[in-house]
Amino acid sequence: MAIRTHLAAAAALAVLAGGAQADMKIGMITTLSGGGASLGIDTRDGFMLAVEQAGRDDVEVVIDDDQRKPDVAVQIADRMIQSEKVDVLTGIVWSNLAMAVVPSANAQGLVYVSTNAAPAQLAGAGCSPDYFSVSYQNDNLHEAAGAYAAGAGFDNMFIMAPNYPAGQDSLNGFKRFYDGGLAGEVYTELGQTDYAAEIAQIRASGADGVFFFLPGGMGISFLKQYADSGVDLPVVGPAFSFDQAILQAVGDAALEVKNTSTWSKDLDNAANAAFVAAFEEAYGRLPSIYAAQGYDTANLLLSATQKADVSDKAAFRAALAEADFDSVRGKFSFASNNHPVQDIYVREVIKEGDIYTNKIVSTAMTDRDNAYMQECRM
Amino acid sequence: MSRETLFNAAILALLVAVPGWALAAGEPFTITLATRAVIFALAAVGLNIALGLGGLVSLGHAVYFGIGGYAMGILAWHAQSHTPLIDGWLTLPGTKSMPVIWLVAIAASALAALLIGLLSLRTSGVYFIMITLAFGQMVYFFAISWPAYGGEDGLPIYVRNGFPGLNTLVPIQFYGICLALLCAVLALNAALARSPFGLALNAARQSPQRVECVGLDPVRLKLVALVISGAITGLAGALFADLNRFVSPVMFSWQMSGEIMVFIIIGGVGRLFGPVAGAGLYVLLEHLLGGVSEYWQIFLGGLLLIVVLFARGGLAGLIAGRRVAHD
Amino acid sequence: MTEPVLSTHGLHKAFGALAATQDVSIDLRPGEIHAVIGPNGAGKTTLIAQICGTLAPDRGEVRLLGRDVTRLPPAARARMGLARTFQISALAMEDTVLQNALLGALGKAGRPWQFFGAALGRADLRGRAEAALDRVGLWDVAAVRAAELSHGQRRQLEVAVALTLGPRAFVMDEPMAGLGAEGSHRLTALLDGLRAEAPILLVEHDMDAVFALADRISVLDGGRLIATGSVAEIRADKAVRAAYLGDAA
Amino acid sequence: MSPILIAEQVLNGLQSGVMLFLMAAGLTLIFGVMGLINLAHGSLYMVGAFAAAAVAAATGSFLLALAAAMAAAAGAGALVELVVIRRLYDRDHLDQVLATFALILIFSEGTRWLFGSFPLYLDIPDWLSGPVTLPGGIQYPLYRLALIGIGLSVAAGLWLLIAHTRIGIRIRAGENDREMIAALGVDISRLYTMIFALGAALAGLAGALVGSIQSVQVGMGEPVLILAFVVIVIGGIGSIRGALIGALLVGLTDTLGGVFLPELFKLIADPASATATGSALASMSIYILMAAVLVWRPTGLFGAAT
Repeated sequence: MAIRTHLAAAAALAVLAGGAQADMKIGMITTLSGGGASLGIDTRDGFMLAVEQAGRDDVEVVIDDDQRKPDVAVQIADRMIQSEKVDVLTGIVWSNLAMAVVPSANAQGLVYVSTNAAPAQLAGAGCSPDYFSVSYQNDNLHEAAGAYAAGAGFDNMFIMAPNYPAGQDSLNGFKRFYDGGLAGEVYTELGQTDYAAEIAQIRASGADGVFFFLPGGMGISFLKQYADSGVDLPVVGPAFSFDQAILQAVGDAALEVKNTSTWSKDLDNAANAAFVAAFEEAYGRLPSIYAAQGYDTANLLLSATQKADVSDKAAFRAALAEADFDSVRGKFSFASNNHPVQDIYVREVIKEGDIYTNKIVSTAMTDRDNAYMQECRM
Repeated sequence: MSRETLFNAAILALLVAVPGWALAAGEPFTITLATRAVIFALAAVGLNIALGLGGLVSLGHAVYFGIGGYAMGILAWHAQSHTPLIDGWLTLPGTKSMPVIWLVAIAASALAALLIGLLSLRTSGVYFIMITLAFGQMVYFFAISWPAYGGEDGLPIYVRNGFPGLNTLVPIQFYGICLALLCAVLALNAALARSPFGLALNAARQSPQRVECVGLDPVRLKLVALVISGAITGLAGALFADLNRFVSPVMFSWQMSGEIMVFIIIGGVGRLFGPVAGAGLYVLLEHLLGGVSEYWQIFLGGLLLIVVLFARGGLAGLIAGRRVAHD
Repeated sequence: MTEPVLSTHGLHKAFGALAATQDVSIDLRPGEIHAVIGPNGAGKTTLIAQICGTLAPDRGEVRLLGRDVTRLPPAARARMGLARTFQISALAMEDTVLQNALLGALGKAGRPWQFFGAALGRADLRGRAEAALDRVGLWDVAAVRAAELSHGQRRQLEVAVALTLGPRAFVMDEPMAGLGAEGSHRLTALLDGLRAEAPILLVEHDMDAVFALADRISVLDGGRLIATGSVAEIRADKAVRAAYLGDAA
Repeated sequence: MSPILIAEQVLNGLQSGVMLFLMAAGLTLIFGVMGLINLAHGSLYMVGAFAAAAVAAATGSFLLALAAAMAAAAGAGALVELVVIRRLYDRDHLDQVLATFALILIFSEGTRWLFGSFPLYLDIPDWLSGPVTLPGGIQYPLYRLALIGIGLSVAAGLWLLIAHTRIGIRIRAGENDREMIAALGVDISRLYTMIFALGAALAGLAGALVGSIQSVQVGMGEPVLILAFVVIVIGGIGSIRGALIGALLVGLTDTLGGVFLPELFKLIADPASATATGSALASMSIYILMAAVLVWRPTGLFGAAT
């Protein structure tokens, strides 16, 4: 039976052992079609860039498209585990897909290394020695936004997120480090495209600033409408709405907005400079945070194979936990629940020539771990 | 034996043979794929009772599919987290037992079908289509924003639920359970179509005024059909959740409703095995075309158009020929 | 005089400014065929719809077997014994002749909530259906689909379905429409024999059939009942001749 | 809550209502005249938005972009009508649902294939940007006022078209009796293509107008399509007047429900759970409205009784 493994781009990049058994077989499940495909494509491209650079012929990557559907992701995971006998799974962009795949993959004895999604359940009560997040814990960027808002002297913020678990986590994360008053706290509908009503509330609320978490098209819609509304309160949000791909669709409306991120293309370290240059060279576009996280994930996995054989699970897990690789984020280590300890920055949206992008303006949090380590017993 | 009987027998034989072939060929994942097809088929057989027999073009069957899924998810989640399902004057625990979960799934989706049917059957034709679609969307939004059971993130169930005497974690045994249920429901469907109820429902689809004039209430007949149909699709939802060990609001999405309907059309409307053939073909296409192109849904769309415009009987119509009168 | 089986009293129905039925009182007595005639647009179809319950009158009442049924839905009236045939055949076209007749028998039995066991295997239903088919002369086409029947055969099947109900009154909407001379003749003979079973309210355009069958005739014009009487009386009625027969003759 | 805020929210509801009307009017017209249920109407909305974004990027002119949106959507509509839809007029609703569902798949993936998976950029022109001050001191975006104006003008235009022009007479005749209109010597298939293209153009216009303040991306049409269905069910299928009233009702209910329900819940629960519950209920409010209308009038506010 033909099995859709190597999509064209992946096949070109994947370093396949010529007939020989690969030492490590990685299964990547990510979103390559439908809405949100841009995030998965960046994840894949960043990941494969690192694999290619390593030039290792003992590592094989199989990639498949989850179409952003949880049931499809589960089905792919089952296939990769049962038929293709992968050693490690990675690549999922969305929290709901991660919740569908990760616990059962861990239960079947596989290591899962997250390139992006890191929901609270998997950091707290549902944590596992077989689960690592290379990106962050989902709340981190919101916490940093809260810390930034508190530090910048805001004391009457209007905060807003879609009404779904990640949205609720977002506002809670923000409030964890923001101690000022709230002019308003609003949950919007997931997938909502018109924010006139919320903007009117913001205008009437007497707030001194706005925090919002609206990933994807929702953020584009909000920013365009907000810019046109004449409300000119300062805005802060997590990096998701200011990603390289999304910014071009928002345009001027995003300029000067502050956003929090664990990574930025102008982050000053050698690994990052090399990564940004190589990514532009290979793909002809600027990398996004998803590409950077994919790149780091691949390098972490590659570093672990230098120290331990993937078949020796305990040793391999220990090797992963050491995080002995050159992260494009500079310093990087794992907290006790296998989530990163890292700095989180405040960026500002700028225009470089015709391209909208971000530059770092300050550091919001230093050596931030996460709020769920106490709940994690493993 | 008529051609349709042969067609049905061939499909059944194929379904029974798949796991043996998969094990022999060293493609164990094919069993999981076949399980997916069988569960989709079950959902579609459910819809086919409303659609094929009752003429009810319900574009909201994902509601029942999702309710079945959440019946499994909620019961199993309470069982795995050792929290009571209801904790008041009566304390009810969750459960990991498939038969109990199925019963709850059937009852809950039947109840939902009854409520939606009472409202939507006040109308007919194109209103009915739009209203079922709209109610589906309502439930979808509710599921996303209702925080108690994971909202959009859904509910992961770490270990597949159990069935007395079987090890459901072994793919082939779970497949067997699903196939047995599909056969049972197909038998039920066949019995219904021939029964006095089926006769009356069939007539209500073709000529509601005729049914009224013999003293029967066509709306009530259709309502009962919708309830049976919803219950079966709900059962399929519970199995689907168990296959994935996960439920999420995606099961409620309107695309899901559309897909369930597509299974029937590709296979053949009102034909006993039409939905089975359609679901099988769909899963196969998804698997094969998905490997050829990221844009495989264009091909699916094209195929669907061709079937609707030029091959109205679907697969069953092509292979088994035009339908002949019963008896 | 015996109590009428079916009657209307001051029925009134308007669609906007157009009064389709104005103050119509009509009755159907045991053993008779009562024909309702009138030019196109006279309100015959609207009247039948109100009698059978698919249309609610603005004023007035419908009585069946001495009971006020004005607010009852069509199915309830059918269960009380009102059997209707349609102007445009409303059969289940994909089903066989026998299945159509079985549906009537099932309606008469009043128990459609049987989900198991083949309907065709139910001796009681089948006997009733087959007797009705036999009566109208469709016994030999029982296994044919309704869609494949000739126009005249469909009319006969409509009557057969009505017969399975064991009705107390028939309401027939233009059963002769579209039939050739021979078909008309056959159906006329069939209806003639039915009146002993239950009276027939017959809405019909075919004057030959009406004059051959009717015991009494009512004439509708512009939504009003302009005359009721025996065949001879109606033939002689000046108003009727002016309004209707004059044009038709 | 201040009167100014309430007035502003009513304007917002009105604005989202008139944009819904542009979608619903085409759908209801197509159903009323041709008896066709068209799930792919949302795709035409998307086509309009993408055409506008492409033309705006190439020329920088917003008006050209709007013209292109209507032309592209009308063109796509006419093409689809000629190739697929006209085979469906005599089919049952099931076939129509499936064929147009197939069209959604083809349109969506085809657009993604042409334009990629990234959202496109489309912005409002400078001369319509920024807020204006209305009587009473309400600050309101000029562009949204323009949307209300355009929507109401289209409604008036449609009314004129149907009530007072030759083509309107044909449309009304077609609604009543296909055979009669054919007997009048009107080329019925050309009339149908024109009506379908008109409905498509309205959807395309809505897509471009709304796309300018939202995100132009694949799949943007379907949520609007489902809302438009709710509008039509409430207003009554085939009635332009019903579509207008229904659209305004849905727009207002959706907007005001989203604002006031959480506030209402704050009276009885703590703020955090009140916002979550209120928002959850608000997202269901228009469907509850629809159910209420159905119980009261099964064929909608202005639908013909059956």
